[in-house]
Amino acid sequence: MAVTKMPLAKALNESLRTALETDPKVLIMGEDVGKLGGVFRITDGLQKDFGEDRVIDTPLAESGIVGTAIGLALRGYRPVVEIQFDGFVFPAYDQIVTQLAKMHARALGTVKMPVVVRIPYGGGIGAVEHHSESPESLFAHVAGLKVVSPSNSSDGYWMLQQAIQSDDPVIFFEPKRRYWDKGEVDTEAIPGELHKARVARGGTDLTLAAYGPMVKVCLEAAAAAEEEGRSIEVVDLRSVSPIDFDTLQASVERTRRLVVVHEAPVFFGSGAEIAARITERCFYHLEAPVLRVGGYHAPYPPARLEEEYLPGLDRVLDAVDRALAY
Amino acid sequence: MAVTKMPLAKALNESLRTALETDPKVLIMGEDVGKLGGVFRITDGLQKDFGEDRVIDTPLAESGIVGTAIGLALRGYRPVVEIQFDGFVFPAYDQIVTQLAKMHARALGTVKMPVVVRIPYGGGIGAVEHHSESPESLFAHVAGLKVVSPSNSSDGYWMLQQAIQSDDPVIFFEPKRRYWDKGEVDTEAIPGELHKARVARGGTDLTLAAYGPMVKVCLEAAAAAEEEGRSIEVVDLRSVSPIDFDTLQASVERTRRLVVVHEAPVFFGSGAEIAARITERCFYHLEAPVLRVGGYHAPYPPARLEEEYLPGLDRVLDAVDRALAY
Amino acid sequence: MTVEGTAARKPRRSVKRTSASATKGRAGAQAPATEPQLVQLLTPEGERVTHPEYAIDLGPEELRGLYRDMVLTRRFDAEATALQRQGELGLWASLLGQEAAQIGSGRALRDDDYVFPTYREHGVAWCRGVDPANLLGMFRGVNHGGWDPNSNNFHLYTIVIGSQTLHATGYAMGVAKDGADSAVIAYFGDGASSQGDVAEAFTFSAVYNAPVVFFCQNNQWAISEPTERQTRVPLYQRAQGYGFPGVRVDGNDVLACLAVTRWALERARRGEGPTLVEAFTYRMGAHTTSDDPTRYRLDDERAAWEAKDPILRLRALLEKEGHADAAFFEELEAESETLGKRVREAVRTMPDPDDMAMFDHTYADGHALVDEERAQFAAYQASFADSEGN
Amino acid sequence: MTVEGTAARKPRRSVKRTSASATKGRAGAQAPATEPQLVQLLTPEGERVTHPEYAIDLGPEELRGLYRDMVLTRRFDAEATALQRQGELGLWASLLGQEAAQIGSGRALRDDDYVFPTYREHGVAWCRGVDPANLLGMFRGVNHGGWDPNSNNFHLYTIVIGSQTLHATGYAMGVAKDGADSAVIAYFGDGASSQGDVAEAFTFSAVYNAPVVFFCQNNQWAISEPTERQTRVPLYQRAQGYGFPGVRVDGNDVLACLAVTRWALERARRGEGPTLVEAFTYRMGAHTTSDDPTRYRLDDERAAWEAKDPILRLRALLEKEGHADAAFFEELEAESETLGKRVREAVRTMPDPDDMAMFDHTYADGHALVDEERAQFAAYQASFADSEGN
Ligand SMILES: Cc1ncc(C[n+]2csc(CCOP(=O)(O)OP(=O)(O)O)c2C)c(N)n1
Ligand SMILES: Cc1ncc(C[n+]2csc(CCOP(=O)(O)OP(=O)(O)O)c2C)c(N)n1
Ligand SMILES: [Mg+2]
Ligand SMILES: [Mg+2]
Repeated sequence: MAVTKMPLAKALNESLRTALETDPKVLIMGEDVGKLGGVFRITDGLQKDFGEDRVIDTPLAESGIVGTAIGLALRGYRPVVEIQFDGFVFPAYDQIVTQLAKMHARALGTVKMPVVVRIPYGGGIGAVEHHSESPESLFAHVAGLKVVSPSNSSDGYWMLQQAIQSDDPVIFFEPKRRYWDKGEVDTEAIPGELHKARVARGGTDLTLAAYGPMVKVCLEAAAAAEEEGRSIEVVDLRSVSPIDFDTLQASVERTRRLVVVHEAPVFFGSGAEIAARITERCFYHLEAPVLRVGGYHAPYPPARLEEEYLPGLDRVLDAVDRALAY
Repeated sequence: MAVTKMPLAKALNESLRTALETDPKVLIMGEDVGKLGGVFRITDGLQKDFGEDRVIDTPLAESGIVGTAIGLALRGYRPVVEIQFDGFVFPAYDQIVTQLAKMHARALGTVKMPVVVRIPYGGGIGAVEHHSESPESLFAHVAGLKVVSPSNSSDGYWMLQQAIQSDDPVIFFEPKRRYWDKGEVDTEAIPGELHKARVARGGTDLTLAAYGPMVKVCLEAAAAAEEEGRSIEVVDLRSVSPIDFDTLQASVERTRRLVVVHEAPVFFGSGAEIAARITERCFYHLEAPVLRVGGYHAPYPPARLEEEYLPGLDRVLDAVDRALAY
Repeated sequence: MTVEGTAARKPRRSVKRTSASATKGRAGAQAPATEPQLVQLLTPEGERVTHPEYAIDLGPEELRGLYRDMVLTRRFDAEATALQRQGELGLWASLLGQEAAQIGSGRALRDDDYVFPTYREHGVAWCRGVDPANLLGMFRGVNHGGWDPNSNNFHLYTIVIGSQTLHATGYAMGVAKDGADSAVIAYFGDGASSQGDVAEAFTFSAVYNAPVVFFCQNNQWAISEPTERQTRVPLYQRAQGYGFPGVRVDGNDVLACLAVTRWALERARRGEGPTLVEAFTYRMGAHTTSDDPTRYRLDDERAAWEAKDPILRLRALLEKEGHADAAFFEELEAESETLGKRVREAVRTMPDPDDMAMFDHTYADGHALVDEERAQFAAYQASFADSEGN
Repeated sequence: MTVEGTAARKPRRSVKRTSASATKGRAGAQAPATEPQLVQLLTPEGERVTHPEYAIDLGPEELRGLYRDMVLTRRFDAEATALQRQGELGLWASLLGQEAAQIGSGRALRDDDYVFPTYREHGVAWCRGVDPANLLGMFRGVNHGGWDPNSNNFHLYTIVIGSQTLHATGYAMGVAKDGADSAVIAYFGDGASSQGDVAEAFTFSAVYNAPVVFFCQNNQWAISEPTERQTRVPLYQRAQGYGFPGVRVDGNDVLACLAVTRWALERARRGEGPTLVEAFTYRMGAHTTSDDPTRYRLDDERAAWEAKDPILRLRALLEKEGHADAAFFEELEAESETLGKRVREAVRTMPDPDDMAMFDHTYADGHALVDEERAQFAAYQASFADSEGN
């Protein structure tokens, strides 16, 4: 049976397994991805079944991991790299920005860079410093990269399949605090496009746009607002580069109000790009400025403050109220 | 005599000289900053006059440069680090983002990080790959950093003084194609605040906001528009983190139209943040959406295409026309 | 005197080609001729042995002091592990098994020396006089470190692997510039040896002849990865290619760790530049309380290392030589209890930070956006108080 | 046979402490006992000498071939420098003086081997059969490289220092996975040796036993910085601490470079893993045409190296042994002229890229934003045509 209910973590694991089975060029690389199965067990059992040649424990050096993945891609492989936590991608940032993102263009299209960089990201799990960050803006600004983030098990399975099949480098942000949330996965369904947004809930009064971990919060906010007689539409963007502005525009033209929600700091966050572009596209439709709910301009705080720091139901509803007050 | 006309490059050199003279804790570090005086000669003559102990040629390793500068700052020094070109800051990105930006907060304020990272940035000089980029967004999004960029000799002199005196890390973006533009520097004037914007030209019909290399382009555009009977205000933002939204808001409330211009790619660029926030602040004042003129979502192109890639007079005026057409 | 730590482990090689003489090249290759020599001054059985290069002469009181440090450190560590299980801490990174490496090196330091730790140097912190309770703040989630590094010359714990080796090098460059004769010590792990930052620290320290000691605790594991995933020759040899000496010391021998670190610090003080010390030891516990080592390593490996326990061997010496009597051990037991209690209480009464604290200390000189966000957040919080008031 | 390249130069040390025996530690330090041995097979005077480890047996035709490669490479390089002066190129990075290192190593390669160059490997490109004119595109500013790396197994020039050593290592890991017996060679400079990426490449290649040769052209300078700013021991020794052999070769001796690189490539093919070759040579010209070396180095240093010219010494051998007659040299002169002319013409007729080209190849599978921006730009361009049309 192709439809199963499983947590996001398991869906990602199944997706990697499928990729390893289907394409002998697919490799998994990273710290502790072998016997341990990764600190979140996303690669659990894969080394046992596919061998150390295809599921590769690497030295503790992120630049080395991405740099050698680039070399493997040049040789015809399709490496799927795991970065252990969001805050540890920065040693690899140079290889990602100056090499991975630019190689295809530098070669005038003669070589391809089918490398996926998987990054468990975001907060809400009570972790220590560097383990709860949302750095997606720092990748979306960089031409040559694609940036996506699933919000549920089905998207986890399919978007990872599509990212691995893509001939472009994809930064794949996994909402770590949703790893244990269950959802249905149909491994035989024909998936939608990787970079297309999805209206997760229909509504007429205001649009909430989010991706990854914040989709759930927005759905909860919409449900809570309904009790107060407000009809909120929720758009799961799924992709941060490119952003599916067409779907979002269509929604905002109907609802005339938009609130963007993400965990990353608001300043220079994806909400800024969305606000700027939707305002340009929907200037005569908007009844209120696009409002943004996100992290503050501070390092991600210690665990005992993260509930205050993270956009939650109340802060989203507060923004909804403010937008509707215009 | 305190007022002299000098190119931006010389103003920066004089500013470093003053800092070395005034404060024995100030150090200059970087590749080729010694005998060569840096590839742009910004540190010309400083090693000769202040010795190898204070003007330090470093090994060719940017992470090492910033990482040791952090250590020197912890010991009480005030290192001014030179990154040779914009595209070579990425090996240091991890140290900048995870250490330099966060150390003060991590230590609950008990240590300070008076480190200046000077980066010659932007295009227009016909250079090869990695020598013409504008990565300021990638720093402005990061809490703990301050980001500034002077547009002229006087600001070059004074803003660098202030950046060195700041107890916070400052990423100091120098518009390399303006190095040779001359302007007056009054080394005895009392400077304005480091993070305050300046109205570079008054106007009533529309505001152009820019910083660094694009201020000159905007001033030229304003002059050209004047001939067509349009009164354009130009705001030199000077600081990208924080951004002086108060000055900008006051301008836009008067002109009711805003175009933001920068060399960096538009997508997730500083124009996005400015558009989002000014739209929120001036929602009922704006007659047109905030428009953005900047780089395209592509790696900075080879030199023979940069004129098309870079925002120039025509593209700025085109945006002005479009904004005024609303 | 040679310890073959990982010899029994199966080599992990994803490349299937014939792996012939790895380091034996031809002319110019200069492959190391001998097996690594482990500096040891105290055998696992508690016998004092001598080493031609590294001598140490400690009286009974000093030996008891080292023993006390190790026992109390282990006790503190056990207490923290327990507190994590009880939900008082979010995470704990245990130093179990590494007490000798940390106390030996930590006690070699002078007050004016400066320490750059990883996240596991609780024993070194102890030697520096850092209040153990202070170390728990970040693991409880109330701060990211938060002690003043300058009050004990003990820098904040650094989590991004390898970064601190560059900070230590820069700090040491500053010490040299000041003309001071202090030294700096940077701790890092076997896994960290692969990070580019550590290599750059080696380069900078060698080029500037910085007074820094690189102290690598090779505890055989980087989470689930054995040292063979990081290097195929002993780590202490890394130094040589950068132009400074490297030494491998028995990391479970507190006397050897003290002697070798002292020697390395003295070199630094004399202006002879950096040294790499590899303390060959073992992580007896899990990587952190979140880790499950049964997935990747065998129990008998641990058992073999238990026989080399750093505390037991010093106790054996103390007893054999009559340096400590039953009263000493009893008193220490009582002191351990008191420490445990104090730590438990300190943790349980540790106040949560104020909500507004997240807007503090991002900048020293202020930032307009932070001010704006702080004010907005305060107003938002106040709006609840208002509605609650209604 | 030892060349003391930098011995005469004043040491640059910003630290004023007594810099005592840097590498001579005590036990465990394993400091190198001997001065670096430079592998040499052809003296600056053109004498063939033997080396106990590295032999080479080349016939007259092969020797003439190497000579021809070096002469034509130098000619191409001179032409490019001239073209930069004439404003046809924006920049040029000359290989003057490094011909032997590049031709020697380049001719050691098999067709199925793969090369990862820096931005200065014009001689290696020549050996791979890359059209010299192709190399000029990026220096003229019409592209960022733009040749198909796979058509000659010659990767694009890499400007970010050190990055390509990791690509080479990854590629070599792939070669091993494929079970192929090809080898990979990564070029880098003395300055690059300080980058963390290069150290990580050493670690990865050693751990995975990857068939890669690291070929370091130590041309004594990284722009204005002498090698002492990067290391205080000879660079070839770096390899040892990572567990693979390092060799220093006379980089101005094409025979020695060929012999040593061949040996290293053979090791790789046999599955014996990586090797570091340090070619000890000299950058005779400026760093690039933008550089002014008079600011930081003395003329007599250059003069000393002129006596070691790689081309002259092979010519001396050819003449002495009667391997080449006047006709050969005349023909080569003519061939040089033709090459120069061809390169000049190719550059002058090189078309500028179409404006719209900047929207191509950012992605292989397309990107909605790029499509939008391309369309907007086209409309914007068209608006001028319209107004011109009016
Ligand atoms: C740059 C970076 N990458 C990954 C991690 C996740 N991580 C934390 S500890 C660790 C293993 C460290 O091993 P080692 O250096 O041997 O130190 P040990 O934990 O054994 O003391 C890893 C991979 C990290 N903290 N920083
Ligand atoms: C990461 C990085 N930092 C700085 C530069 C600027 N830069 C270009 S070449 C060079 C010196 C390189 O020296 P070396 O590695 O010895 O090679 P050589 O030029 O001598 O062939 C520098 C600093 C760069 N290209 N990349
Ligand atoms: Mg370890
Ligand atoms: Mg060089």
